[in-house]
Amino acid sequence: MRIEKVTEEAPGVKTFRLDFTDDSDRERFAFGAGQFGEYSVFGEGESTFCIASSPTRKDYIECTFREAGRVTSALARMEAGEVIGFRGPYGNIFPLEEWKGKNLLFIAGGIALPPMRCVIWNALDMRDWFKDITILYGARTVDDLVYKHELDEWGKRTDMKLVTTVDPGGETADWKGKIGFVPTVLEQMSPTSSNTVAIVCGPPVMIKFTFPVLEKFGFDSEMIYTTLENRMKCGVGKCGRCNVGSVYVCKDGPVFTYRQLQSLPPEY
Amino acid sequence: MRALQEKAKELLESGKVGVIIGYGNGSGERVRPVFVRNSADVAKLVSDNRCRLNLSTYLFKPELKKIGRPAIVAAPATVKSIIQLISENQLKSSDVVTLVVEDDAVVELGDNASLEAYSASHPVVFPPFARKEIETIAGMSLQERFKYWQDELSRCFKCYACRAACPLCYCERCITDNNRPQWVCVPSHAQGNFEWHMNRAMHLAGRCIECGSCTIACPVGIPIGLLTIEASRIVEQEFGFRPGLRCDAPSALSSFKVDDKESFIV
Amino acid sequence: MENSFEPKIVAFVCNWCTYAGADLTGTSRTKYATNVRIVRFPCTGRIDYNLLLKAFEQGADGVIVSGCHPNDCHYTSGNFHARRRWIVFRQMMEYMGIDMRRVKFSWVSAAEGAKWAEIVNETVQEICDLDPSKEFSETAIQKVA
Amino acid sequence: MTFITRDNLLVFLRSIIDSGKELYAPQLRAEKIFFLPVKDVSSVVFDYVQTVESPKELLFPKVERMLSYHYVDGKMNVTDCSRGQKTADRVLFGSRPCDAIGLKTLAEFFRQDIPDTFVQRRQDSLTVVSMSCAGSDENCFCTSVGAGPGDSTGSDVLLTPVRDKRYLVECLTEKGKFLVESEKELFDEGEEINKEEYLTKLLQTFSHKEIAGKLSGAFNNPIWDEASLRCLGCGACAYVCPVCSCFDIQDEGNSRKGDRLRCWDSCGFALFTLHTSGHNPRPTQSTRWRQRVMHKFSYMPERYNLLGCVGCGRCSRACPADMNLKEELNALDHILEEGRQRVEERQ
Repeated sequence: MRIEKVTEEAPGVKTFRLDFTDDSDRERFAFGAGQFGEYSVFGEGESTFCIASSPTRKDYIECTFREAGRVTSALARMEAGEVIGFRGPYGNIFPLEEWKGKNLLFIAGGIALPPMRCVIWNALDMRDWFKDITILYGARTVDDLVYKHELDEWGKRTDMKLVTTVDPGGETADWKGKIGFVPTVLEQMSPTSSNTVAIVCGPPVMIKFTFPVLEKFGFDSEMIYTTLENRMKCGVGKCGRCNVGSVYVCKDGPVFTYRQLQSLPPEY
Repeated sequence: MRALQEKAKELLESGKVGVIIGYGNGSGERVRPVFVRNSADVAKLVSDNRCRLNLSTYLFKPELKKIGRPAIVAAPATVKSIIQLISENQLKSSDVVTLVVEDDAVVELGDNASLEAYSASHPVVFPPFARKEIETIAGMSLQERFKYWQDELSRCFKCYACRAACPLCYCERCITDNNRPQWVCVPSHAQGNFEWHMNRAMHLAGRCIECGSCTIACPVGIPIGLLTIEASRIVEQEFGFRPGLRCDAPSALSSFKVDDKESFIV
Repeated sequence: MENSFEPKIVAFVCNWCTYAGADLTGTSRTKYATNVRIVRFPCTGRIDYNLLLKAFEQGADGVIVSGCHPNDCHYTSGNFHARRRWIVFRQMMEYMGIDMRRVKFSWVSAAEGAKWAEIVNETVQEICDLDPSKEFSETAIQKVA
Repeated sequence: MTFITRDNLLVFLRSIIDSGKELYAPQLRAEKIFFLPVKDVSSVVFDYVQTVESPKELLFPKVERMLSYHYVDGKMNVTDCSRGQKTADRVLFGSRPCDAIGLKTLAEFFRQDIPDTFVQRRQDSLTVVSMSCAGSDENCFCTSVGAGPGDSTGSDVLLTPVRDKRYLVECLTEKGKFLVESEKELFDEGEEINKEEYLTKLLQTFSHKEIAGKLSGAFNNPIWDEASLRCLGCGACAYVCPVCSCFDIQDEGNSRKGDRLRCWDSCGFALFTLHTSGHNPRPTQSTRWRQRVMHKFSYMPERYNLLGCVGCGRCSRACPADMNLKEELNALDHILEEGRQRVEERQ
């Protein structure tokens, strides 16, 4: 796929907009919110990211990554017009159909907004399917917040509510959002659990402390969704490293309900 | 054997150590590492000529470090590796109780001096196969050696048992596990294997105490110990340096002499 | 056919002496073989032996490693450390059956432009006599069975 | 019943090579037995319990080129190596019944969901001529994992040594028949015999079905910590295992030309599941050892109805720290059984 546009989201975090080099691939390609792909730089290897754009926006896909390892560093050096490899889409999807008529509460931390952005835009593009849409997004510092332009846009919209927060010490002088860890801010928001689906994504430690808060407010574990990211190589359930118990994150996930996670060993 | 078990019991009961790293009976005729934490279990400890795997590699295992101060049942090579580890600042002689068994008496080597004295009086003897192989390889031409090693290394599937068994491979992240840059190709094709074994030898040059653990550990029977033994032989011949003898010895490849021989440099 | 073989030679050199020396060769308009590709390092102490392996694996027929003369190192002792490693590395390579005539180690100072040209010419000639590097080419060291 | 003599068997093997097929058989190397390509049938070894490595390389080589790429004239050309290439016809001789089951399990695993054409293609062109076991050692436990020393599953032809260097021949598949028919005159018909009499007697020490049931509740059992204390964290067990199939994908080359390779990997390595962030879902050797046992005896049966172990005992022989799987499973069985009984008593 060809890189159409590169957006610098935060220090070390970039978003690529990718277009197919082959027209027939573009025609054929379809995916659902929550799925991921294997992006590759020839000579460096493959890396796994969620597709960060909404399936309702055709003709391109977007992915957001943090420069961390060998492949992501190589990707970060690339510019618009260059070509990268892509396999996918793999994995399961968020069941938006099932959520019709419900409130949606998105809770994301740091670099985990991209996998959720896909489903957020998907929901916003089908706004009439859902009732209230709330997003709680936190990062370590103001700098680390990704999609700043979209956060502004979401903040201005009247048909949804956006709460942003940064960890204590990560604020700047003109920061207008909240200060505090995501689970703490969530508790202050005292979310209603009635007719509400919570979608949680973030670093393992955030997830660990967020689930109990949601349970405290009466969320049923069936109504809490998350997307897991384990190390993967093949994406098709063969290479053997992403499994959590007998479940493969790459083909049975990455989307799981908290209920499902409770029945799995804590190896994620 | 009795003496060892009694000593182990005494050490555990006095609270001097938390775990005895020793040998016990294993599958069939084999011995295996055992970790005795309770004085009731000292009967598990055995000591005989099957006890060859150098147990000092376990001194760095996090799960064992948690249990408490270890005592280790040591063969001559084990003592040498402990000295080498001390010289590389990875260990202090007080961190571990080193037990050597001689004529069914157990001696505790508690300080640098006693470790060094023991090491000096107990040279490591290569098993016969190694001596034979060393001679064979020495008699080969360059092409024959190339073929020999390509052939031997072709069996390598990079399980890294050699690295795991080596007491001196203690890096938290091995060069082969780094991919920026990828110095060592990951796959176990000829090129990747050559790179891995060359790096292993170079990293152990002047450090290998010739315990043979890597060769014993190798599941496919590659005499990989010969590579590190050769590297150490070169270091000894060129720089007069033998590892595993002195606790305050400098590291051969991070020191130098102004008059090191350089006949090959124009 | 022998005449058509143009060996690829990679030179790993230190910034302070040999690179400056090679520069001098150029500025003094000395002609020498064009088979060499120079890679500049801060010091010979930085020239990892793995770089030599990689050079051969990527198709080099010969390698030159060169830096400041003993006692002239910009960082006092980088070349002494490098020398110890080379001593071991050379013999290990030979132990594993690699012909070390393909690797030339030298000390070339910033003033020795002529020596640099001489070393390059000499190396090219010697490598030509050895034929293309076989040990590391894909036929001998197969990548995939 | 069909029989063949040792002498004729060697002629038979010779004819396989002569017909242009690649023959792999147990041979001696570095004082150990390996499956190696046969040049001269006289080097084939008949007296062995088990080879060091399993024959899985015949289906799933330690390094496999998945694709090649080459950038020419402003265009990236990618060659998908899973398509179009013909694999040589191969015959594996002297595999044990457990090996044949291992090959079958491996192939079935790779057939799940998106079939793996690399493995599929190799399996299609492989004929397996196995040899029943007249001997065993302390590491063998095929009878505890639902197989046995004369099990014919996965083999195309199964030979069983009877007396006087003669072998009972069982042709089990079309591939096997085809191979035997081609040299019919080497085989002879003989009296009915009881094959069981010629097989090694291996006591069943546990039941894999029961273990699978018990393991589901054993995740937090301290036995994993205890058993893995001497584990050195190498990959020897996984690499000699006939069923272990985890792999890594690596690019080699530069941005213009190179290969994407698939190579063996092992769940025993700390880096296997390490995230780039530094988080590791399986941070200790005990969690990795647990994954190994759980994967083979609980996850695979649950997920694919395949057992991840054939009881060949190779992992135990290869382990530098003498971790003996048979012994560990017996201990596990015992401890879990005790735990279960305690729970029942309390109720």
